[in-house]
Amino acid sequence: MQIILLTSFGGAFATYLLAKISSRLRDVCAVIVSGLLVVFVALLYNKTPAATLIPSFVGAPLTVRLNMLSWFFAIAIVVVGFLSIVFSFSYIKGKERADFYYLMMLLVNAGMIGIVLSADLLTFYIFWEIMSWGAFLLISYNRGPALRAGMKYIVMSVIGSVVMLAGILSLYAVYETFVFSELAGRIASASPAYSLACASMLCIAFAIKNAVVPLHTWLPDAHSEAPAPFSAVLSGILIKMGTYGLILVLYLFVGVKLFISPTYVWRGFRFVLLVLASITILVPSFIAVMQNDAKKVLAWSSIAQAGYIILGITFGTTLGFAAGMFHFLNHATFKALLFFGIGAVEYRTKTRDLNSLGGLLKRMPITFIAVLVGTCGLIGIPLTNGFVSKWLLYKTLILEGSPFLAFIALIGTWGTILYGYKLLHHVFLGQLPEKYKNVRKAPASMQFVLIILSLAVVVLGILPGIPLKLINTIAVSMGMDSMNINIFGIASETGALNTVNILSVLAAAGIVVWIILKASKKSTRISQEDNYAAGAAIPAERYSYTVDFYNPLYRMIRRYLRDIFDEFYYWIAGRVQAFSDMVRRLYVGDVGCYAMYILLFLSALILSQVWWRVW
Amino acid sequence: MDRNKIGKWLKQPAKMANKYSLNAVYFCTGCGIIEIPPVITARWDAERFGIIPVATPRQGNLFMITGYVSLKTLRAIIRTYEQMPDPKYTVGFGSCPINGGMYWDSYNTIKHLDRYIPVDGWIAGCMPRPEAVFIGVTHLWTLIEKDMANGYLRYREHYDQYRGNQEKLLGKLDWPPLYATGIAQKEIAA
Amino acid sequence: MNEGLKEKLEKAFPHAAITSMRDTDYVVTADKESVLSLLAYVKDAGFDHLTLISCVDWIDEGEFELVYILSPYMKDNEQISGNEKINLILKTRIARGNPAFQTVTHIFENAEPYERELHELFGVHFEGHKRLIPLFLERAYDIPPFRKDFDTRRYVKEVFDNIPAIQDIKA
Amino acid sequence: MVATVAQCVLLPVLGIVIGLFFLGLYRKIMARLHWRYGPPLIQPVIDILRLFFQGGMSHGAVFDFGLVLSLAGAMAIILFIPFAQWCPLQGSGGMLVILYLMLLMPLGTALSGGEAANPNASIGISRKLILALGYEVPLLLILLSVMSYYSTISIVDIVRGQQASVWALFSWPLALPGIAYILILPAVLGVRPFDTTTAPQEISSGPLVEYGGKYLAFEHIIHALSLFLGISLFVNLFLGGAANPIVFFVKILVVFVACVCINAVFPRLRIEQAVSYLWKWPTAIAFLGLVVVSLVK
Amino acid sequence: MVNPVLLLAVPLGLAFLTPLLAFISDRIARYVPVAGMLFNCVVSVSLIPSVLNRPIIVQTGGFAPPFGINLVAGPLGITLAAVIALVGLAVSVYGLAYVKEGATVKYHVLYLLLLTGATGVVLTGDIFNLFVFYEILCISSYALVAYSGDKNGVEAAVKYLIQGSIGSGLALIGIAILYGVFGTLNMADIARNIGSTGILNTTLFIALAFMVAGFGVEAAVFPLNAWLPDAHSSAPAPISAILSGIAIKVGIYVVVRIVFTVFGAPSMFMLLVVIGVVTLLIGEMSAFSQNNIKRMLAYSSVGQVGLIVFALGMATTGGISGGLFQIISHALAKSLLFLATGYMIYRSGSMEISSLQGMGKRMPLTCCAFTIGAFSLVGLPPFAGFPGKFMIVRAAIAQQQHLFTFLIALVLFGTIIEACYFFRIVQAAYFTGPREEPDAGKQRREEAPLFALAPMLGLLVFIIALGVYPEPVIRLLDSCAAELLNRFDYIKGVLG
Repeated sequence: MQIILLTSFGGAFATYLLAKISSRLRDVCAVIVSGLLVVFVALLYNKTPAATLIPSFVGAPLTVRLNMLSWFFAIAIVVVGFLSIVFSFSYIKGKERADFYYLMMLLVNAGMIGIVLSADLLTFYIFWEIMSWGAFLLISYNRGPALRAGMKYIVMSVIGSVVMLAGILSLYAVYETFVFSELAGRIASASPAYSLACASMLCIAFAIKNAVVPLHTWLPDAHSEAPAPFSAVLSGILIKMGTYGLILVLYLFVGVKLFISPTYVWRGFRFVLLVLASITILVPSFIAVMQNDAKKVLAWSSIAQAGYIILGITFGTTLGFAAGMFHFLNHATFKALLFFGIGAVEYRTKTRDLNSLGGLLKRMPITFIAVLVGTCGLIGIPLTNGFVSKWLLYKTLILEGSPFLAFIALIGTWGTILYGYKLLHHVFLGQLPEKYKNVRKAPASMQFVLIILSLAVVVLGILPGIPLKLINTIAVSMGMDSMNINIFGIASETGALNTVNILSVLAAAGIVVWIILKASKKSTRISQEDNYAAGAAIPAERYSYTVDFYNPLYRMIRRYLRDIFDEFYYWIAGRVQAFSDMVRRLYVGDVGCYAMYILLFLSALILSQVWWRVW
Repeated sequence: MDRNKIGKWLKQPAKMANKYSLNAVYFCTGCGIIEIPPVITARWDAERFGIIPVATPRQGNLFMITGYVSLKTLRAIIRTYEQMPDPKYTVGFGSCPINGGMYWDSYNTIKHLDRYIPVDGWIAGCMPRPEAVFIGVTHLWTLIEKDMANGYLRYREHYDQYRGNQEKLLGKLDWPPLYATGIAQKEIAA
Repeated sequence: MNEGLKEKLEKAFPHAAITSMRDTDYVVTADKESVLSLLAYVKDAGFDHLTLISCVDWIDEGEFELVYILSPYMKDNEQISGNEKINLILKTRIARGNPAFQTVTHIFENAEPYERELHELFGVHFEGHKRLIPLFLERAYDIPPFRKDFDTRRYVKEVFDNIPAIQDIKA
Repeated sequence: MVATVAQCVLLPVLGIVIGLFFLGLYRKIMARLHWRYGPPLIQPVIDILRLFFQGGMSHGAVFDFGLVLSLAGAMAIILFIPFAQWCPLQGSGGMLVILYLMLLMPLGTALSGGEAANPNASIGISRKLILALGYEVPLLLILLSVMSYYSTISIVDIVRGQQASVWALFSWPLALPGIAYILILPAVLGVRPFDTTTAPQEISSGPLVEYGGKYLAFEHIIHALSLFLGISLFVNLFLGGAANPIVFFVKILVVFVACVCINAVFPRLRIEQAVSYLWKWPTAIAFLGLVVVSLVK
Repeated sequence: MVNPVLLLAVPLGLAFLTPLLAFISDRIARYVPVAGMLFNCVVSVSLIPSVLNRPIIVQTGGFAPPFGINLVAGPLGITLAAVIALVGLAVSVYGLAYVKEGATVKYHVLYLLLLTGATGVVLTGDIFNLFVFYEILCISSYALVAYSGDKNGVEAAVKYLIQGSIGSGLALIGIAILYGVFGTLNMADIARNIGSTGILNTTLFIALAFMVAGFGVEAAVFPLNAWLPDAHSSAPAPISAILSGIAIKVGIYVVVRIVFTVFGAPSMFMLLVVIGVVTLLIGEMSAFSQNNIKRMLAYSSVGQVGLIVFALGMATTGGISGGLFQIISHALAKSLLFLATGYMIYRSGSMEISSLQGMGKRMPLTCCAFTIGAFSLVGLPPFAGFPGKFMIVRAAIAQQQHLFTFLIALVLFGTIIEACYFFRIVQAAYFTGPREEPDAGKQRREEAPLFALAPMLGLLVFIIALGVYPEPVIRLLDSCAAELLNRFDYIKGVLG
């Protein structure tokens, strides 16, 4: 267990030192480190070792342990980390300060692994902080607007960690212990108001990291300004640390039974979380539809998809929990896939603006296939993994009697379709503009990563049994009733899911149609110039419709898309700045009045004792 | 109208299908387009003959050149004709496409349309009435029946002559030639 | 046209002959030099819309006649009372040899396409015109087609008739 | 097992045949309403036959793949929606799979339309997706109210529930969603007032602008199938399905003719008008229906 | 077992030896402070184990405690002496390279005097002796602030002088009152006479008020710290490092010693807590919108002082050990920051933050030291600041009182603001400025000289060590807290 932490942290610093010698060595070392991590985590499949890192750090031991839940998260972290390192070989080759970049990538990865492995709140907090400021340095890596994004991120994450510290210590004040196993289930024994206060403090910190709607404003800037490999890790995994924390609080500390039971306190808490999650699904999806920058679209979509996960987890039933966890895995795969795809496009065409790209399908076919599979996963087309997790979510929402949440989530899916297709259409379909005529294919290392992730999306979609069995064991260990899972889906009386039927039906229909298409008269292949333009020749520069793609819709819902939270936070920052300027004017600068301050203080002290007997 | 003779359908489905489902490209060239709406709408319903106006040349196989063809319109006509899929038929309306009609001495209108694109049928009349259009259409059916409406094959076969005439008149055309010029297209589509 | 404008015009431009065709159209024939000043004068006298510039080819007199047709945008603007629309037709003669005239686009911007058309079809060159490029015609013509000495039949025989019909090589 | 395989093969063919018959009927009824004689009923079959012999022009692999995807999706859905008493794949997924498989059709056309690199196609696709979002809001409310009323997600249970008691359209709580569904049926089918996506006059038939020969034939088949699917879904959900195929065929025929007659007389709506109509009355009624159903539960 | 007096005697002797050595060659004079501090370090660290259970009492001049002047080397005293010696050593090594032009000999004399004053204050048990060493400390720091000789340096020194002298005047009055009432100057004796009732009659309270206000000036609590921003920002880098690293801590020690041991008035603790929070907020807020880097670091010192006073005011073992740990970590981190900015300003030419752009490329090691120092001040885990802040917050929340939760919320708000402006500097150093082409190789890296880098890296190692494994230091600080809290043991220990 300690080997994992040792290799991750040690590896990061080793890579940095080796980088001083030669960049080849740095890449090799980075790959070895991340590869080793994948192997180590895979080896610890369902073993549950525990160990203590430091016997007593400020009066409490730092301990780590591994159980099914943390293994599930750890494997996702390590795999996406490995892929992002492989992806960033060619992405970072030309850039400046590359060895700093690799150090930070491995450090953030190590921080996340530490979070997942930690067995008590103190270690959890320490690794959480390391991850936060590591991410800060990486977000502000490309200069210019990234600085503002980094600043916004670090302010909100510092607020989050401060609130979490207060929460942890208020828990410690009552229970005298940080260790999860001792805290499990006992959080309610204190007065309900106090336990609600502690739980909500922790949940606020996790909500900031998970970009739940009122606290989401840092995410769109951070994702679109961070370098592509890191924004894939950022949106695929780093957001899910908030989810891991939420699971800890809701399922471990509060305990599933209490969380679901209609006690007045916890029902209100759960209702608030559900409402916030559904708003997180709805509003960002439609803001994403209106974005013109590829990465901003993906950033807003990450917020929306994180909303699905929270909705699933806070719903509390086994299906809901399974939906949330499975959607975490799916989102990690297809969102990382989309970010890598867009990163490859950005690497080749040096631009992210959707309106100036187009027709890259002919020049970068593999990237197109990857982004297509990623978008299908995002939307939830039947043969991809997104569909299975959404199916689970909607089934439990409908059958447990809350159709309105299901309605909002489904409308969120339709928002996903709109911006998913917009992403695909603007970048890959349509006319290939003049300046991208000779764009080369994505380099080999990028394509390797894209292929692996698209395979993951499709295989998980067709055989959802593998992860679901894992999640079922976790759910049982959390104290929820199990569901009967076969390799192809859920077999249960109230509506089963069987992906092999869907696969075989679609495959058969597809083959039949393909045969008819090919059997009938051969069709001539024509280029993009030979196109219908009412008899005129195709205009050379721009013959495609990308600007204001959903303009009719935008005119109708523009009023609801204003990001009021962002403006509100900027207003507060302005107030604090003004107040601190006013405070600074206290030091007027001439000695006379400074001396006056001292004597005033003295007289106030004496008078308060003489007149009012204060002390 | 031998539309409901099952025997003929079975023997030569392609020819029968071509006859009874003509999609007309809704492309107005000259003064004749004002004649097309009455042909299509309620009084003289073209749909009973299986003729529907379609918006793009890709979907159509009947190309009605209604009225005189000016130099500018010829460029568009050639391009539209080349964009139509293969078994395609052209019908010239009125006298102007035949030999220039009353614009015989105008510097700006084409005199003989069939020197630039192949034309399968002509309908006389300085803008023929809808009944004349239907007579033309039935006549086209017989041409298709007798395999005489092979304008598209002639276009493929003598493409370099057609292309030569077009470029002699319009100067350099700004789209690539449809068929590779230089080698005469001997094989005729099966 | 109310009599006041007619007197004013005669006072301002003594050597311009003003006759009235119908009670709504007035023809002013003036020489080349005074056209610009007359147009300016008439414009702020209420005729603020240049409807058309056309050209007549007096081949036997060896001159082109440029015709500027003006009318007020609004029927009842203050300078020109009276209920119907009044048109003012300004005629001037330029030599036919190498016809040139100064542009009026700085007075009426909408004159630009009219002058391009005249340049293309009659060959009249307008100095000061920003972009005298061809407007309609596809092919280039040695003699501008609208001129009377342009023989259309000869042109048709020369251009259209020598385009060979499609021979069937097989036969 | 053999029965299901047979059903799996026959149902799509049956669907296509009925769909084409509907297309022919659609054009005949429109003609008769326009006081025209109208084409023979088998005109769509002739069109498709002629188009198959035409070959057509393709813009590349994705152009073909998009078409194949949407037709495969359409054919796959038929197996999930019960036709009378035959529903081969009722066990794997129920209503949610139908809902998500319905995404395949627009996605396939959007892919091939996008690859056709023509702005008309892109405008058509953006209109199609906006219109889909428009009618999806009330449709989801309706489906959710039906599902939560019968508290199941498998469509066969819904049909069985209706056959046991009264048809859903006339049962008290589900009348509201039924009415809402009727209001949005033309939008779901893409019939006249809501066919802004393939408006020949404005955007030269939208995504179909580059569909030549056999691609247009596939498009006709897809349109036919989507007509059949939309109506059979409505019949199954609200008119209680049917025990034997003939009764089922009569039901969908009646619904189709009613729908076409009402909508043949409307001019084409602009996309904003269509979506604002869909989000006003039908959504209000459907929302009320859902509230009523959740109160009743 | 070395006699603690040496801790004072050796630096004092060396201070006056340097002018003589200067005659031989002034280059040797530079190494004298280093030797002095090294000796102090070794002695104080060796004394720590023996002091843990029983403080060492040293009678000067053979008189028993209540009469003669004696040194009380308790665990608190020795640890602070060790910290002073350590920071002093680092800054003196830094001084080797930094102090080149001007009257270098005078600088070294005053520097040694300052450190002797500080060590003396920490170790003495006699109240008047405490005042004497306090005066030595203040006067040498006035002179050193004016050392750079430019206009605002002298002006700041004069301001510091005026306020400092007012403060020491008030403190002297307080001591005189005490002497007048009890007739003795020994702290333990006075404490015994005051008794442990805690209710003070008015004269005693007035004495306490005078002394708190007097010594508060040096401790830079809110109303009294107007001198600090000018003094620290215009003093040369090593001097401002020493001032904010040690001088303020000594001031706080004196106030705390008076309130806790001499008077033992529990009601004053609430005053300390409130003043601490107010100082923190004022300090952080005024640092927030600064763009002169040294002024910003000065204001952040004010903020950190507020945090320490707040922690010590809580008067629970957890709180006080947290406060002391924060003293150590702040001393290390803030002096590291001042040393780093010293050379950054020297290279970039101006104190504006905007001028620090692209420093990451030109001075990688210094900037890295600066970043780690900043992170530890903000309190991020692997560095020394985190255990300190953690203990303080834990102690505050453990009080389970609504007032304290509100106060801790304000403190955390202060740390958020602190994080903002520190991260802004880090961003400016690394991610702005000219974008150099990757293959430009090692061009114009004007790294700070070796003598400057060595102390910085030394402090760095200490910060990281404290951050990762703070356990031994925390045990030591618990015993110091115990010494402060139970006044009776102190009296018994000294008077026997």
